[in-house]
Amino acid sequence: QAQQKKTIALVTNVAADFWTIAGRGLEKAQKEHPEYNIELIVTNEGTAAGQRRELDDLLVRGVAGISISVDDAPHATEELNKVAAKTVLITTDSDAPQSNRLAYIGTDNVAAGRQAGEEIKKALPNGGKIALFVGTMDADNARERVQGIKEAIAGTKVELVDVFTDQVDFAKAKANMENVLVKYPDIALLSGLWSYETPLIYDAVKAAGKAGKVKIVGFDEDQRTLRGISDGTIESTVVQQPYEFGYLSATNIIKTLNGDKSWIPKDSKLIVPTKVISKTNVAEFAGQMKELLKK
Amino acid sequence: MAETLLELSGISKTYPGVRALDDVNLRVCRGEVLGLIGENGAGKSTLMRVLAGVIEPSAGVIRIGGNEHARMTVTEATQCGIAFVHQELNLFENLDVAANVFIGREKLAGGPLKLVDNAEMRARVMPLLERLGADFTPTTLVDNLSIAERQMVEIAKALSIDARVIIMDEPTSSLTISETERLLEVIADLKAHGISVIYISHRLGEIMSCADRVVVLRDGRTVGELARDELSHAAMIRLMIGRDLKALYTPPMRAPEPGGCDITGVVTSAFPDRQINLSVRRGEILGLAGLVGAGRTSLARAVFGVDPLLGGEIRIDNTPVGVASPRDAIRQGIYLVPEDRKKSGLVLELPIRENVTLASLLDHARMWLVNSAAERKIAKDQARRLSIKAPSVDIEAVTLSGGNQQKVVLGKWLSMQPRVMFFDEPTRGIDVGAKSEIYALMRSLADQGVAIVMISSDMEEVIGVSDRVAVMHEGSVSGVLERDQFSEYNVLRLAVGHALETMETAAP
Amino acid sequence: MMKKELGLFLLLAVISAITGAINPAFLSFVNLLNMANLIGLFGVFALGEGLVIITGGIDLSLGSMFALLGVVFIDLLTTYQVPWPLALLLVLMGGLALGGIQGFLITRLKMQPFIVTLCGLLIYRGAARYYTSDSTRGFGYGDEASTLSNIASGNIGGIPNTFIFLIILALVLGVLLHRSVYGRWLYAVGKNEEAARFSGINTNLVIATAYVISGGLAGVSTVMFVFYTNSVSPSSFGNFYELYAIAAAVLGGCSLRGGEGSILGIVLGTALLQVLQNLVNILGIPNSLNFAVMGTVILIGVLADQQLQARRRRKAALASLARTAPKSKDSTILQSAALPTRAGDQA
Amino acid sequence: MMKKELGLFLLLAVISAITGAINPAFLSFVNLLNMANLIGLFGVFALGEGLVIITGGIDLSLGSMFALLGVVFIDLLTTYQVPWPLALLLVLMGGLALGGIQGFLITRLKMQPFIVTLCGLLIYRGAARYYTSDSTRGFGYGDEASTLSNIASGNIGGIPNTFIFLIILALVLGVLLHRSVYGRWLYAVGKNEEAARFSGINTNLVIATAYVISGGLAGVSTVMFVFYTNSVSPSSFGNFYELYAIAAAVLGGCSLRGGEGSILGIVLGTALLQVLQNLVNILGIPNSLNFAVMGTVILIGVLADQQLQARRRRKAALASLARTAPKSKDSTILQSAALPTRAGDQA
Ligand SMILES: Nc1ncnc2c1ncn2[C@@H]1O[C@H](COP(=O)(O)OP(=O)(O)OP(=O)(O)O)[C@@H](O)[C@H]1O
Ligand SMILES: Nc1ncnc2c1ncn2[C@@H]1O[C@H](COP(=O)(O)OP(=O)(O)OP(=O)(O)O)[C@@H](O)[C@H]1O
Ligand SMILES: [Mg+2]
Ligand SMILES: [Mg+2]
Repeated sequence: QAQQKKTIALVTNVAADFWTIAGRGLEKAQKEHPEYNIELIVTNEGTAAGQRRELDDLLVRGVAGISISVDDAPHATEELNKVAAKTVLITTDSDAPQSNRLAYIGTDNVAAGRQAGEEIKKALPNGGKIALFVGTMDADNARERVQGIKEAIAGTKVELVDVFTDQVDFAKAKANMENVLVKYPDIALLSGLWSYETPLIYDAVKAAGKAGKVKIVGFDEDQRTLRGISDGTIESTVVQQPYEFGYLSATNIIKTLNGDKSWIPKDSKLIVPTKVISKTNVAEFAGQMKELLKK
Repeated sequence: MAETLLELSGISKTYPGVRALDDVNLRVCRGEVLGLIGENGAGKSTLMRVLAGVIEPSAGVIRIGGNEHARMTVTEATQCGIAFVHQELNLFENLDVAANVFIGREKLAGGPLKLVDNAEMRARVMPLLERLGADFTPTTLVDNLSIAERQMVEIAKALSIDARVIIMDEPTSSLTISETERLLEVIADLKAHGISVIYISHRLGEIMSCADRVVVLRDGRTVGELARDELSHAAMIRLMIGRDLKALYTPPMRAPEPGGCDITGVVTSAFPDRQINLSVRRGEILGLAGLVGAGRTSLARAVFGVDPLLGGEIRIDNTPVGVASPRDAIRQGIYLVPEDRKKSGLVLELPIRENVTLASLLDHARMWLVNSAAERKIAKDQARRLSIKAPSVDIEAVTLSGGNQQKVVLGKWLSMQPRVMFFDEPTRGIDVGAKSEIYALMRSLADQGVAIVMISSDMEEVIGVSDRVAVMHEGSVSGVLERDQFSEYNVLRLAVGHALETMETAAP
Repeated sequence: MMKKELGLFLLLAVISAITGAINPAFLSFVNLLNMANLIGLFGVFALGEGLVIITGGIDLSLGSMFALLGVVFIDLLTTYQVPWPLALLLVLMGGLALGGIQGFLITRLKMQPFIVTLCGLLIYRGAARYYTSDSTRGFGYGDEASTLSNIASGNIGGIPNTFIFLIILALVLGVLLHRSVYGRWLYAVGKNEEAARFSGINTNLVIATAYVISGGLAGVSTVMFVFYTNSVSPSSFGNFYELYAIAAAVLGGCSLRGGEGSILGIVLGTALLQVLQNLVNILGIPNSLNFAVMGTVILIGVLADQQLQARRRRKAALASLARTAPKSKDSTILQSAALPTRAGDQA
Repeated sequence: MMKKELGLFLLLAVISAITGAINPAFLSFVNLLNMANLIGLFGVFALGEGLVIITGGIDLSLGSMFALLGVVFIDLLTTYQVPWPLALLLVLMGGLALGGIQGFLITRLKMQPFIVTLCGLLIYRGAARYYTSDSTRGFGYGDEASTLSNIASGNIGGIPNTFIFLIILALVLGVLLHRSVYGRWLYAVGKNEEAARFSGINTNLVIATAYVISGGLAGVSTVMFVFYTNSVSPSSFGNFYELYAIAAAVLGGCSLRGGEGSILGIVLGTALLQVLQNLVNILGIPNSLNFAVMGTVILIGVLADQQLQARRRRKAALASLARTAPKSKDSTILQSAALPTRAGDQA
């Protein structure tokens, strides 16, 4: 019977909490649209080849609509076009503008980077050395966030020493942070661009006894990141709204399937704005998150 | 000799495809040396493995000291005072001599920690090594020992058990005559202390000199028993192979010709400060004798290109040849039948066919593709010519008996064009029937004009087969004996580095 | 020899039949072609890995080679505008050269294959990342090498070229391994290197050649993967594909101890791994269980195969016992009697 | 035996001295403590891997075990509010049990260690991901197990507890491996399993125990890593840490053929790997070159060590030759005099 229902899938680029929250958005959409079968497909391999395999298999299963966080934006065009020809295809979180995808729903990562850059400037009014940490630099959102931060700090006394990558190995990430604290005794601020990095920075800075001396600006909404903001060790974090990604992806695909394309903006980019969470609004935000992640 | 120490009765053992033992009965008395002989594959080792608890018999009982066992474990056998010198060396190269001697029954200290008491074990091993005349210490790593030395470790292992019966399965197969002598003395000593020894050997001379009684196995069955006063080579051979062997050694059909292989000033890595001079003529079998570690194997390896030649020159038919690798040597017609056939002679898991053609495969190939028909024909020809006992040439070499494996190695070389052949211990662990076949093969090769060097530690063989005998001592040739000078005494004098007593010392 | 492969084939057939019964989409033409394509992509370098494993070695560097050769390849085509045949040639040569270096270190300098290729894994990956400063390389507008792209990722009558190429390659390597002198040497070296050397085989050359072939096939695979994904991310491209290759080879009957394995087995091993991944998606099994399903099926498959083979061997042994038992006795006597004369006329 | 370790130690010392000379921060107290902590974290499971490698096996499942045990551990503490000593015990038992299952499959069902642990890698990872629906588990407010957290990630007099624990463990395992009868048997089994069986050693038990120990240490490592990162992402936690462990063990002198290796060597191998990673950051070498530097140093280090050892062995051979040559002579003369009589009647 489930086979009769049309299926809509959201294909992620990696496995992460971020997508769990997006999944909650999907669940909300599912409740509103029980006539569809809405699935979250978590890619095993965070590689273009891995995603391509997922897409091919989804086509074989005959899904009606796909929302995907594209792993290799400029280069998956051909495959995406193939998918777009057979189903309703939108991108989310990570875009592929050259392809025939219908629209993009997600963050403007350069803007998010700029937002973080502003926070950094705020934290370091007199300038200082900063270091960035990210999983890999060949992910678009990583590059765009770095670009945004660089744009924001250009011309100030804030100096970026390096961007450290860790291949999503938590222990390696933490070792990187410890090493930076050793190598640059005068480091003023650390920033983690991916969700797991900010809490690790929080741990590393505290362990080194430099809480408060070395400032932290982060991305995303890990529980410990929020806790660090509450206790003042972390200045602020820039959060996306994956819940919205999920919900909007599903509902807009359904709209499209029903012939309604009016939701698509002119530049075909439906930007879900990022928010800055700092000490002032952290309690409220944490409450929301708890609500969302509750089963 | 009345008191029976242990008794095996009705023992059978079936392996997939083979009935290795078929209702065998064997009795061992206290303080006797029981010789156990038989052709390769007769079941000697299998019988002993049953006794030592290594394998489980399919039927039969083992009676020891009034107890009956349907089967035993290694530990039980050890507790019953049975010690076993395995034919296949069961040593651990990564451990030292003392650890090997006491493996599985370590001396412990430290109570519940079960720590190994190395000092105690070394102290206990030292006198055993002295008794055997070994020149290595308990702390030597077995990896650094030669095959012969490893065999001594196995013997020391057996002696270290407070044993009532010691099984020695071809303990001397790699030993040269002086170590063998030592061992025979030790056996006499054991016997004097009331310890029984079951002695397995293909060297009938040793059996003659130590056994009180000989039991002969054939095809898994007991076919006869000889008391001490009935012992003779001929009697033993008759029981073993079921008929008389006309002649163990085949005389040459023609005289040696000039040419052949001249080795001048050769230096090997084993003895970088010694030079070796040796020449062997076409059509002649040159026996190469010496004690363990005299450097004979090293010479063969260097001439065959396995080890680097540190100096000197090799000429064949007066033309110098370069041998940087076995491939070069083979191209020049220099072949080696290596000492350790399982390790260096054969790829055990490959079929006979592929082993026979391994060295000459390119000759049976068109455009690098193997011509299977030609290959099979070559292999079958060799199998027939060497009378290799196997159901087909497609069975794996690992299933063959030692003698037949050796023949496969020979087949590999005989399918090509030898000019000079080195045989390193060609009959080690091989029964008397197969020995005579191999001797005949060597002789016929010589008669075809091949120059043959036979390295051997078996004195009877050296004297029986060779046309001349060269003796090595500590890395160089200490003398060469012509046929009329052949005697064990002369060989031994040269082997320990003395000159011959007679005036005409090693002339050529 | 063929029994192992037959077992694997049966396992594949059973799995496919069950999956097809649950969801017919699995056996749909499109899906089969998708799988064929992936089998082609992964099979090519698994074959090279298999050859190396037969020598008793291992090649851990394949995935990193893909990354290094991949970024170089795309750069040659896009940044340097090198004509595609030349770029292709250079990448192949690059693969052969890397394989050659590894082979040299292993055979000449007698280093352990595990260490050499582990260092290869680290060095090539690092080089690729440094060379690109960690940025993804891709074809801007995809027309730099459309001919080659069509060859590498196109199809003939619907059948993906990668799969066709794998079949051709398997046939060629099958002849090389199972029919040629080199193949015979490879098995001999893998089983007993010393005995092979004593038979005049240049064992170093034989082993090094296996690494060179593996490197060359890695070059080919690089090109195929590049046109499959159209871009190369230096830090993740091909990550741990060597494990797939090793798993495929081992599943297919290669022993890590060397001297065992067949081309057909490796191809079937690759196919099994791909089918398993595909069926997880097709059956809509939660993606997170993908690995677990794969692991379980492999474990059960190998176990079943092993039990079956053990039983067959026991049966065969009993049968041969019945056959040979009476023979062995008198044959020895006959032969030994005939011997002296026969030995005589060899002269 | 100790020469290998000495070589490794020298390599470490040379690298450290050079790095320290270039950037004194490398030798700063804080950095040394950071490194000590990482060496502790990675050393514990490398020791277990080393034991398995000495048996001639391999354990590919460690990283996945961390993920599975890690998420279970955090869940026990946070979701189920289990008291920490019980949670710790359960995780250790879990590690021992997984190791035991692998040991059982390998020794009783005679499966290849590579296959069994590869399937373990896949299954545990899959189970961890399925169990958590791919979401990261962490200590929300970190006070669920502050006592244990303090033990696992704290320090005594500045020295990280992980490092202290590694040292204690290394001493215990050093005694076990190098002094106890179990260790003796482990080496024997690794070198020649059949001969060990013939010597009355219960080889299956010895081998299975190594896997059990490795599993148990994986449990310990899990706890230490959990408190190092304070969260576990089931899909990436511990990914490919088994490769680190294997590399550390092999660098430290373990041979994948079994029967070789030492506890000190494994610890030094781990240390070398961690120092290499640290120096890349400290020297400000581009992050992307991290891997390449590591690979190159390992390659050169192993090569140099090998050349040195070969030279030493050659010298030792010459020396021993000089030593033994005079002895053998006279001992034999005595015997030969006695000989002719007995030899005579062999005719
Ligand atoms: N593990 C085994 N599996 C199968 N067959 C075996 C096994 N061990 C021995 N055999 C067979 O049992 C028979 C007896 O072998 P055994 O080793 O006892 O002979 P042997 O008298 O010791 O010979 P040799 O003089 O060559 O040592 C042979 O046919 C042999 O092939
Ligand atoms: N490559 C080598 N380097 C150093 N020493 C070696 C080498 N090869 C052999 N030796 C040693 O040189 C000596 C001569 O060994 P070789 O094997 O040539 O003697 P052998 O006369 O054939 O004795 P055996 O009867 O044991 O075979 C032995 O002590 C051996 O351990
Ligand atoms: Mg025997
Ligand atoms: Mg020798």
